Amino acid sequence: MTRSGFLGAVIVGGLVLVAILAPWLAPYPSHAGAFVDVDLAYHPPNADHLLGTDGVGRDLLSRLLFAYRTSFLLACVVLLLAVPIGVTTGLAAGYLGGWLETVILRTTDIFLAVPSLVLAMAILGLFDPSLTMAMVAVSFAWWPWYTRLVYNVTRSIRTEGYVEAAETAGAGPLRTMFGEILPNARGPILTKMTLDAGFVILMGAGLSFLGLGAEPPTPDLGTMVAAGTPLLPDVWWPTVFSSLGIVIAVLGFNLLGDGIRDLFGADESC
Amino acid sequence: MLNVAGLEVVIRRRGTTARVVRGLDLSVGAGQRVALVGESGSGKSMTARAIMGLLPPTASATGHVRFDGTDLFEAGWAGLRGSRMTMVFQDPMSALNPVFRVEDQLRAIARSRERSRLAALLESVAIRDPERVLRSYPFQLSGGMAQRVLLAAALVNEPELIVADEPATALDAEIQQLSLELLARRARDEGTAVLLITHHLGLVRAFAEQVYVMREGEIVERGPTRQILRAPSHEYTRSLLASVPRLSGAADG
Amino acid sequence: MINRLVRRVIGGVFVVAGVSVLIFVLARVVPGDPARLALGPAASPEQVEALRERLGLDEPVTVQYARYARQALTGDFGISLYTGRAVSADIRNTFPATLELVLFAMVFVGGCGVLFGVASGMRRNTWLDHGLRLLSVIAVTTPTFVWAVAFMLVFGFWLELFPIAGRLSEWLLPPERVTGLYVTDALLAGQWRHAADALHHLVLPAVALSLPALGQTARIMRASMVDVAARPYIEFARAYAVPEGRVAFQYALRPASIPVLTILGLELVALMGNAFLVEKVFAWPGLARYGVDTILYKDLNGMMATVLVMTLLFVAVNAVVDAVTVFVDPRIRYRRDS
Amino acid sequence: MAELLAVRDLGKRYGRVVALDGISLGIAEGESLAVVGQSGSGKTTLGRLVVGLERPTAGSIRYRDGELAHRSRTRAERKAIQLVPQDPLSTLNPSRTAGANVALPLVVHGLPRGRARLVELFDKVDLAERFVDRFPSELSGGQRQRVAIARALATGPRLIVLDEPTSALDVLVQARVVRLLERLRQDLGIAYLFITHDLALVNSVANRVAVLYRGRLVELGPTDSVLRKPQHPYTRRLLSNVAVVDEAEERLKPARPDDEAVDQEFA
Repeated sequence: MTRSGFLGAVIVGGLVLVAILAPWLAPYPSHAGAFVDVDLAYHPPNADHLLGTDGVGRDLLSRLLFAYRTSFLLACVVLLLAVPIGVTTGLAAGYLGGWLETVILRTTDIFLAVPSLVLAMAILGLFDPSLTMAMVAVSFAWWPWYTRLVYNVTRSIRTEGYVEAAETAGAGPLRTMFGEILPNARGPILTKMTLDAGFVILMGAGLSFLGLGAEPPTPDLGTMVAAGTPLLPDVWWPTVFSSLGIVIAVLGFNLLGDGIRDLFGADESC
Repeated sequence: MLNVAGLEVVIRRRGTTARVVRGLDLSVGAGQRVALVGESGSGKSMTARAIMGLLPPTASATGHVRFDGTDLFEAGWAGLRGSRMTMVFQDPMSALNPVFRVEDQLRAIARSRERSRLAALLESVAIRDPERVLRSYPFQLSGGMAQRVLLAAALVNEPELIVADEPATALDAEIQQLSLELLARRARDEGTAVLLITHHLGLVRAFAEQVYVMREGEIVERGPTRQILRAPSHEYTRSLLASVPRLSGAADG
Repeated sequence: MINRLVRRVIGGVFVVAGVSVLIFVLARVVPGDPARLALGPAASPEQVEALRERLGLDEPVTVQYARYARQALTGDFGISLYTGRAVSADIRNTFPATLELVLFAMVFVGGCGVLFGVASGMRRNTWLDHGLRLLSVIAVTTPTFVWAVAFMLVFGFWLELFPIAGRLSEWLLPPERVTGLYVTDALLAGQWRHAADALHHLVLPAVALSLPALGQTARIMRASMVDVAARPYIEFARAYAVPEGRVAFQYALRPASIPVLTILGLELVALMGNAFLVEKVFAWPGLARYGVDTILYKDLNGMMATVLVMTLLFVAVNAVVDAVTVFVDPRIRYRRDS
Repeated sequence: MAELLAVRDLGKRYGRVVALDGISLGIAEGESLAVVGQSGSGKTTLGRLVVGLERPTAGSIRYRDGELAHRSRTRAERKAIQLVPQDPLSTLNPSRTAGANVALPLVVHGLPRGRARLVELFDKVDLAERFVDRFPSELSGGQRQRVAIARALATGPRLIVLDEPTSALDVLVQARVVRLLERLRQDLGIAYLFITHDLALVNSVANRVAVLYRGRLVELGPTDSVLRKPQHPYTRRLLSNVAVVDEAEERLKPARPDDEAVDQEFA
């Protein structure tokens, strides 16, 4: 793997560990919840609170560590929902063709014409915003990307000799799609999933920045940026550190994704 | 015209180096038709590239390639490549830029840019409606037409040496033969030296006066074509010849 | 050629219609009772009933959609619960601001993105390439709202180089409306100071908005240049001593730009999504900020209209991109419809 | 000779393009029939119709007593007609081992698919047991084509469609694959439909030759007589273009047509 891909793997691996071990790593685990101590409000970074404290006196470092749990949970659930749907519809459209292909592709056209962020916002606006709802909303906007990706890969693989040999040998459509074609699409899919884990975190942060994500007091990166912004530039630490928290995570997934792409020799299209 | 002496080409890939051409000697005189024949991986294409100064960045060459007495590894190819020495590429469809018209592509490489000259040139490579072909984009041409355009590109500056790297291998036998006939005519009429790189012994017989048989980077046998095809002295040449499918005789080869 | 045009127009109409159905279903069907949703739990049953009647919610959904579509075609999107005005009037007031922002950002994306990508691809594995790639990856992975906030802090508060809110300084009156784009209108009216001021306001939000798409464009442009550089036709050009500059800027750039063009439409969509964040941060009085507010206020009419107008913009820009692609890639121009 | 497969008035159109037009030919048990033509002659389409990858738009395909043209094939029919695809690079699924590739038809048809059976199939194509666990990327072009042949043999077919199985291989490897195919045909009594563009090859691989030109059958006969006394001008032209290596062959070739005729073909 390339050097930057390796760096990405280290970042992602480290952050996943941080998220899992947050209750033990955080200096003030209770600050991840609805803790309030007004005397501690807006302390700049110091020896007790390495990244400072927020408006109700909670330790920012502790909240940042716990916020990664929220972000990774969102990324995992969205991918677990969106990828199977996208893969199935993409395979079906690309391999079976006919009216099914038309219906599936035209549907994705419609979804892709609306910014995913706006689609997710619209759904969240209609229901009461919460982390669970955010997961559903983002997945709803996300699956067509996988449909498109898998569709394109399927179209380029379906006329390969081994696919036709499998058909001649008597393999049915399900076996051909999932047994012969899908394993050869795993490079692009895995690449996109890794990159997307970062972009889902990015979108989740955007949603909660607008107040449509995880409900307080759940620690969340976007919410923390939003809470800090009005106090800029004097109280800079909440915004700066939570922003950096987002950037590092997304960057990690991006570098790792590029590394995986190189590993599989896939192209830039995913 | 062309004299190659002690040519070595090494390719570095992930820390390992492979010697793909090992001490190769070869020469082509003016008006001569010479073939370099070998299986895939024998190093014949790398030889062609080394002669033309078109080796990939991972490869490097040592030895001597002399063109008209000038050592190209010292003097470089400036002023020679593309004008006095040219190359016919393997796959006509991928060698032509898909988004420019044939005319623009020929003009970009030709010293003389008169349209009437380009048209005459296309006619000389058996293109009957040169005006249409000049106006066309490569994807609007058949493989055979595109191959003729490549030939025209190789001839446009009236070179003294043409290196033809497996011309038209992907196309039908007919266009292959036509390409070679046009090149042979050029050698006969204009005294152009032609080096044909191929894996096909039949084409060697049809085209070349002299043949070099290459295997794993080395020349294993050389000599007049007729003699080598009739009485090969090297074991490898014999087995190659024995493997060629025949129109007549024993089926097992 | 004509066939392609017709197919594209039909495709565009289909997409707009599809989005309208999608968003209508989301807004009117999924939530159960949109009237209750809009008025909140504190409203009395009579108030809810009154609103239901006003919105025509008692009729079958298909009838509702037919009426909505008919009215939308005449430019009537109903009344905004958020502003209390006609949604169409709100859109007229806010859309030009967003259009100006998005167009300006797209200029950055197209210009700088392509330039950086080409520079990177041509000077592969030099410090320039490494530097530009690092910048691109940071541009892509940093949230737009973080860019917006950072720019505001650095260039607005600390360096005081740029204004941080609105489209025009308070002491200036907006130029007479022709296009609705302040810079253009001010130039048309010969108000140079107004134009400069509007441009001054535009820079920070437009650059913040453009960065993710810019980074993505640079990356794809680079990959495409690298891909094209390995093609036999580039080797062919070299073998025939075509000058290097001409090889790069003519032989390679044109085919290499085709993949960038094909994803430009999708980048525009992402960019419009990010406009929702940027306009919020810079208090930009545009359609995207209106969209955020209508969503937060559960104003269904406003929300649906916002999405539809943005889809129309997407379809229009895509048509332009398509025309450019056809110009660049003759294979599309002459391909027979099969 | 009992007729195994009979094709009558077979036609295939793609929209307005006619790929095959009224082809009639038969293949006997254990016979090898070569189908020759330039690109675009319809020879690959014919192979695809015979193995059932596509349905014809006209005519009939009879296998023994069953009419295959316009219905789904039965299990037995699927097992009986197999395919060896052209390109050695894509003939095997790159994400499965050679053994798993060969096992696929066994799995599909519920046949015994133990290690012993795989080793037996690999042995038939002269591949040692160790190749069972290799991935296609670790095999040479010739080895891949052998694996593809083993896969085609797995169901015990009566007819194998070989779509230019050697055109991407070097001549030494090609000669070995051709010898293998011939031996398998003798031993197992399988019939071949051998698609190729190389007339020189048919002498070593086929009893009879069918020449296709622009979707039509222009000549059909025993290999020897087609090569020695070609009847159709197109066959003569194909023959005249074969680049041969010795004088005896050269004498077999008819005179080349002039450039004018060549031009018409490629315009």
